Amino acid sequence: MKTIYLLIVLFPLVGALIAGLLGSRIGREGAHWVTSLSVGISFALSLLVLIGLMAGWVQPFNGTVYTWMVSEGIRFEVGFLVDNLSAMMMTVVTFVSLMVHVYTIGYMSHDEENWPAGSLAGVNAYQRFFSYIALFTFAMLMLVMSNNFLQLFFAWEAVGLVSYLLIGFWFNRPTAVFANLKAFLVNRAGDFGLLLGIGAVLFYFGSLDYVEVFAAAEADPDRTMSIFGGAEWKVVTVAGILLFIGAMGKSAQAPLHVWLPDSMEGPTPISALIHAATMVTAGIFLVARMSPLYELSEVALSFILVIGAFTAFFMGLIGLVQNDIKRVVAYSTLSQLGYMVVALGVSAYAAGVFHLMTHAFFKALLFLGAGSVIIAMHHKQDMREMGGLKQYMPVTYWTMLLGTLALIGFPGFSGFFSKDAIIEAVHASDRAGAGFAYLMVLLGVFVTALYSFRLFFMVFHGEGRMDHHTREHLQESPRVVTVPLILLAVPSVLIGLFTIGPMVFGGFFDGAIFVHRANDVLAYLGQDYTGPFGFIAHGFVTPPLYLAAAGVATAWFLYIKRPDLPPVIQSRLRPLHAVLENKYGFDDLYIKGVAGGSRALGGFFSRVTDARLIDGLLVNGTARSIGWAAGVMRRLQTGYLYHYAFVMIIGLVVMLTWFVFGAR
Amino acid sequence: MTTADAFETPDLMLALPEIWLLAMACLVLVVDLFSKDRDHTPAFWLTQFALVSTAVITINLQWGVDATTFSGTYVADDFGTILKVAALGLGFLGFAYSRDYMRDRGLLTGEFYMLSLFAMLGMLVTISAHNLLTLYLGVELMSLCFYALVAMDRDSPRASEAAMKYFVLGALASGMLLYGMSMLYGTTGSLDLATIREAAATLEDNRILFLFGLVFMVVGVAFKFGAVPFHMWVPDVYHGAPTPVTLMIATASKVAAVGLFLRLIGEGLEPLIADWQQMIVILAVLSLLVGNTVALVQTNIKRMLAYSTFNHMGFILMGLLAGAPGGYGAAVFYAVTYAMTVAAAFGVVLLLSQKNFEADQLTDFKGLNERSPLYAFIMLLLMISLTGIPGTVGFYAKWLVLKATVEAGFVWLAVLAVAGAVVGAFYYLRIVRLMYFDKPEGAGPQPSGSGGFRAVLTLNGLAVLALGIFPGALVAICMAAFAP
Amino acid sequence: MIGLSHYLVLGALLFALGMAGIFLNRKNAIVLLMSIELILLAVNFNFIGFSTFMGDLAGQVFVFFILTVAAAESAIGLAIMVALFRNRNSIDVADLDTMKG
Amino acid sequence: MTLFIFYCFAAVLIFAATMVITARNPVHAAMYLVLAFFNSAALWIMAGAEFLGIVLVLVYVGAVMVLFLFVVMMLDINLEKLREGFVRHLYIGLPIAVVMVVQMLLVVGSGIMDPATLPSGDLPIPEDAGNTALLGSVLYTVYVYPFELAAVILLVAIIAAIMLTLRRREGTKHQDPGRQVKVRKEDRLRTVDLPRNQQSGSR
Repeated sequence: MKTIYLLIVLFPLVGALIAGLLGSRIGREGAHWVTSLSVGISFALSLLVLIGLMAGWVQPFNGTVYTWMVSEGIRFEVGFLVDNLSAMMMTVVTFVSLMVHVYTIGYMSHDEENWPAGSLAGVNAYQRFFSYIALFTFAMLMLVMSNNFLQLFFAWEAVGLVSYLLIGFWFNRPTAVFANLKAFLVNRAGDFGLLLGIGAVLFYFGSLDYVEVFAAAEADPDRTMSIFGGAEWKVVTVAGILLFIGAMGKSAQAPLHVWLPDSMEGPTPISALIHAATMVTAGIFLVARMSPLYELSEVALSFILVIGAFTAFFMGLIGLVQNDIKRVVAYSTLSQLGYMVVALGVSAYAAGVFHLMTHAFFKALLFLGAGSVIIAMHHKQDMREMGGLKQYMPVTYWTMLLGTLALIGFPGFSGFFSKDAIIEAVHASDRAGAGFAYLMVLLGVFVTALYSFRLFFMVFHGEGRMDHHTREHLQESPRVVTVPLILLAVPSVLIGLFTIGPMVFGGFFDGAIFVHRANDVLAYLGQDYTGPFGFIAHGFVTPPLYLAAAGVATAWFLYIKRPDLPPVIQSRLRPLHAVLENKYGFDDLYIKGVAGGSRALGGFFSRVTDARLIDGLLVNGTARSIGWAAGVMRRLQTGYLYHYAFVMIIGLVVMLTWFVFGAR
Repeated sequence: MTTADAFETPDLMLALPEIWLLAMACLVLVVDLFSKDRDHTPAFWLTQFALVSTAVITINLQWGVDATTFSGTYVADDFGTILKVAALGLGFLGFAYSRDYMRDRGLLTGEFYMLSLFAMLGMLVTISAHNLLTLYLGVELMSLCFYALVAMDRDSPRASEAAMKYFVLGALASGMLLYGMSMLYGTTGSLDLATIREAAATLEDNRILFLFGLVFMVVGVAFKFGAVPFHMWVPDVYHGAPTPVTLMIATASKVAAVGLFLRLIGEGLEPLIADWQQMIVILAVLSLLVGNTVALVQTNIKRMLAYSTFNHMGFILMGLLAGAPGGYGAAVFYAVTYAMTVAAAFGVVLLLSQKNFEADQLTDFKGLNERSPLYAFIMLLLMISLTGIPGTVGFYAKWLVLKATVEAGFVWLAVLAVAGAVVGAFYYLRIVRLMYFDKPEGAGPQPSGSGGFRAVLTLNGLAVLALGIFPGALVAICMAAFAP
Repeated sequence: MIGLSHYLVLGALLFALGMAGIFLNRKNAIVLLMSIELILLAVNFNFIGFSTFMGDLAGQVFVFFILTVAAAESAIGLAIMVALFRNRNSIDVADLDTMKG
Repeated sequence: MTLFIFYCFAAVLIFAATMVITARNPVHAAMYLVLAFFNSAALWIMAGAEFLGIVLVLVYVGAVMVLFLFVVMMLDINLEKLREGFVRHLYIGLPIAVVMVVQMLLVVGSGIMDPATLPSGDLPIPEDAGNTALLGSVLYTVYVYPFELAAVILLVAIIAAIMLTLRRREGTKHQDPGRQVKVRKEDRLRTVDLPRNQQSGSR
């Protein structure tokens, strides 16, 4: 089996190397064939492994492939841990990647138009793009298959690196370069946490191997360490929070989320693959993988819960006021990632990973659908210039509809199962912060439905607002674009129905995810679980379904029935906002109030949280203070010899005072 | 220690590396005098032969040995062997990279080879010194050669300015080192490091006086490292000196500084680790803090490398202050691999320099990938290694040092160092971005240089890569040298 | 009777004067070289003082070598200064500021 | 009595050293440095280091200081410019200098250096031997390795000084004794046949 695992990983790498190094020789055709084929083989093998694991003729594998160094009992090695969790991830990653490969053939076919004429960098950009996404697939596989922290960190940085490369793919655009830099800087903060977390694990548990670390943590769960003064912290809490800070960076949780919307500067296939389906879920995967560690620390889990809940609701709100089609989907991704994190926070790891999987399918679908619209609109992304596209693009329309329904949790669709499972789990949990989280995720359902259908109606219904030239050329996208849409629509609709039983309430993740008996909300819910249709029936007596319906209805009312209303609401923003705060006013006012208030809040958060607070205080603030320090230090380097000598002598005097006279 | 009456004839064979190198340096002096070759080719080959042969002799005669000769003023042991071979190897790289550059600027003279060889000799003497006197003479021999080499480009105002600053501050630092040594002599009654070590272990009287001298000595040693706040000379000297000389100061002399520290403080004052450890902590902290911030705003790559040096010196000092064999081994590993990496980085700068053109601005690296994928790739390797990204030798060196620091109980220092390394990633990776993503203004400098230069540089780059993949052997050697 | 402290205090004063000469002097590079001589002289006083009061010859040997190195050092220092003067026509320390930051 | 003489020399020494760093004219500074060296030599001789005292005078005053003066004269320094600003920067430098002096004096002058607490050295000085002979005997035995190194340092100083200052200018006239010795008659002397009719033709 080891050979198969190696092949799964190595095929995309070889594909990437061929496309990257021999790009000019094998041409465009060669590049997309070789990478698609290699990822396809990986997908087939991953699927084989997953089926084998489920059927029982493959045993979970945990072993070393290559040992880099052994230093005083600590092993640095490359190794694989393949169990149900990683096999599921491998299958999802390779499947979405394969779809994106095929889709890219269509999306990037006219890429040379994106480069200035005569640009050297534009030559072979097509091949380079395929090389990058295959390389990303390799790195992501290494990440999910890792059995130790070192390889995890390695792959973590590698997926990050490819992500920066792809965000800045059109590096002749200043906005792309800025987004690239922003992603890099924000991820630095996260990676610092991850690195410290790994350091803490290594120092206190003396190993980098997952299994050994879990065993060591389990053996002595109450070990404490002191940081800053005398305060004693549980080691698992500190390590857990630090590792989660790493996850926050990659999975774009507030306040480290700011890079993800900007990352939409990258080509759309990348948004689908990296910034929706796979890489950003690495943080979710990390926490799920570390479940034996997190189960030992209530504090760390509560922290995770609160962060996730905050992200889930407030990022959704911002989605309401965006006009760029990709940004709406991006904020939706942030919000959905928040849902997953909430699930982790209440120890419902299985539900979180389940949502990860369903989300990977329907969000990739939505992004690719958005990309299809963008192709038709000649790379215009502003929704205010769209409308009425339904008649021109039927395939895109129907697949997008399915994706949107899955996202808002239409009963029976995959998103319904995963989101409801999370909401129920939060409801059932008694962890600190669960009450707040429950409120947030419930409200989030309404907001999700509202922004999703706002997008849908603005793009596909109503009258077309595009200019004449664009309208004349509107047409359905080519086959390479629509086929992946259809292929992704199938699991978006169906996969929840078939897998919720084993994955959430069954024993699919036994041995891969560990939940403490007292925390196991899913087992508690599982007592009432009677099958997927029972779950749907149950859905009709819980609030989320009605909240979603209300959201759709609001969107319909505002954007189909009375499209003249949103600008009015916008102009009357302030008084309506005040009314909302006083909780007065029903009827017509109420509907307008909620929608308008939501928009107002969204605008507020878009401005404050996103732009001023985060950018100003954290990102730019840090950069500015470092710049300031550099300026001061730099001014000390005056160039004058006597100043240099003077600094030396001050150093000497200070050291004399400290050590000779301080010592007495 | 022996007195004059009980004098024994020294074991000259044990000190053969230094004797051989001195003889070869004199041979270069004579041969170059009578050679008519305008490019000083015989001097070049003789110099390279001298370095290689000395390295071979050192390994054969001194590895696995632990003995003193010349009445205890000279010592041969394992870690000395490592440092000497490293210094000689770095010298070899320096000469290999500098020939075209020096020829283009009319600086390719016999004196360049001679003074550099004498500087190497000074390093060897320092590393092998077992007496305050030889230690001082070794350091001075090295420093005096460097002062002169920095000023070598006589027509460059910048070079003579740099030399003047280097000379005055260096002499001041030597004065402090000497002042400290005099206090050490007064409190222990000996110049011999073994005797000093014994006396230090039982030191009771005049402890204040000893501490007083210790501060001065630490300052003197810190200057050679370029540790903050005794660092002010570094950027100006790196910037003003001819690049090949900068290369030598940035690489081989740092290795010698580690030797100086290990002999004088690590070995001679080992019983008093509690006293000097705190001083080194301060130097390490300041070095970690200052270098990174200022490096961020540099536009000249030589100055940027100078500021980034402080960060690396902070790491080396962290390893040294950890004290235990693990810390020393880590520091030696760090110093050797860092010097190797930086040598190659300067090699790339030299490769891009042409007649009447110094490729020392960061903008000169724009779009290097389109002009020369191989050297862009090598530079990429070097930069990610200096950053300390896992999988490279830089990561491994940092890891060893951090481990030793944590084991010595300085967790907060390790955290600070990691934070510094994260910030440091930014300016190293900026070069990568320039090379791969930016477009040059105009044509941009093309790589030049002879085949031999390119071959050695490529090998140097690949060696950094290889050490990243297989660091085990070198780590084992470094650790074995300090094993009790 | 002359004590050891006498020599050490004298050494300390000379050392301080030498250092002050380096960082207080803003004009003349030659005085910098002379200040370095003063610093070395101070160290020599320490060694000779210890040597005398310990009845040990090693200190005097050290002084012998310091004198030798100091001579070589001033030769090189003066040579650098000559080169500097030829380039800039000035040995004003305050002019040495083309590299900074 | 010896104490009095010590104080006399020491006072002059400190005065001379102070003048070295404050004198405006570099020639004066050099002369004060010479004075400082003379006083030091006297003090060393009082401490029993006769050889070193003499070497200080011979080598330092005789050679190094002459070199200093030579350079000062040669460089044709603008003295007017050098007279400016020394005092106006004192307000920040001086406190640090004072702190340092106080600290150093506190340590070395506090009387903690009781000679009885000094360790015994490695190379005890016998009562009957001469200082010079003693130094000579250890230099070539125990300290032969440093001695050789000192020789190398002097060699480096020679090479460096020549490299930095020697200029071979284009167009300068100089003799080459080798070529003068090797010269042959044919190189310098050309015999020409002068036809006789030319003379008559010019008449």
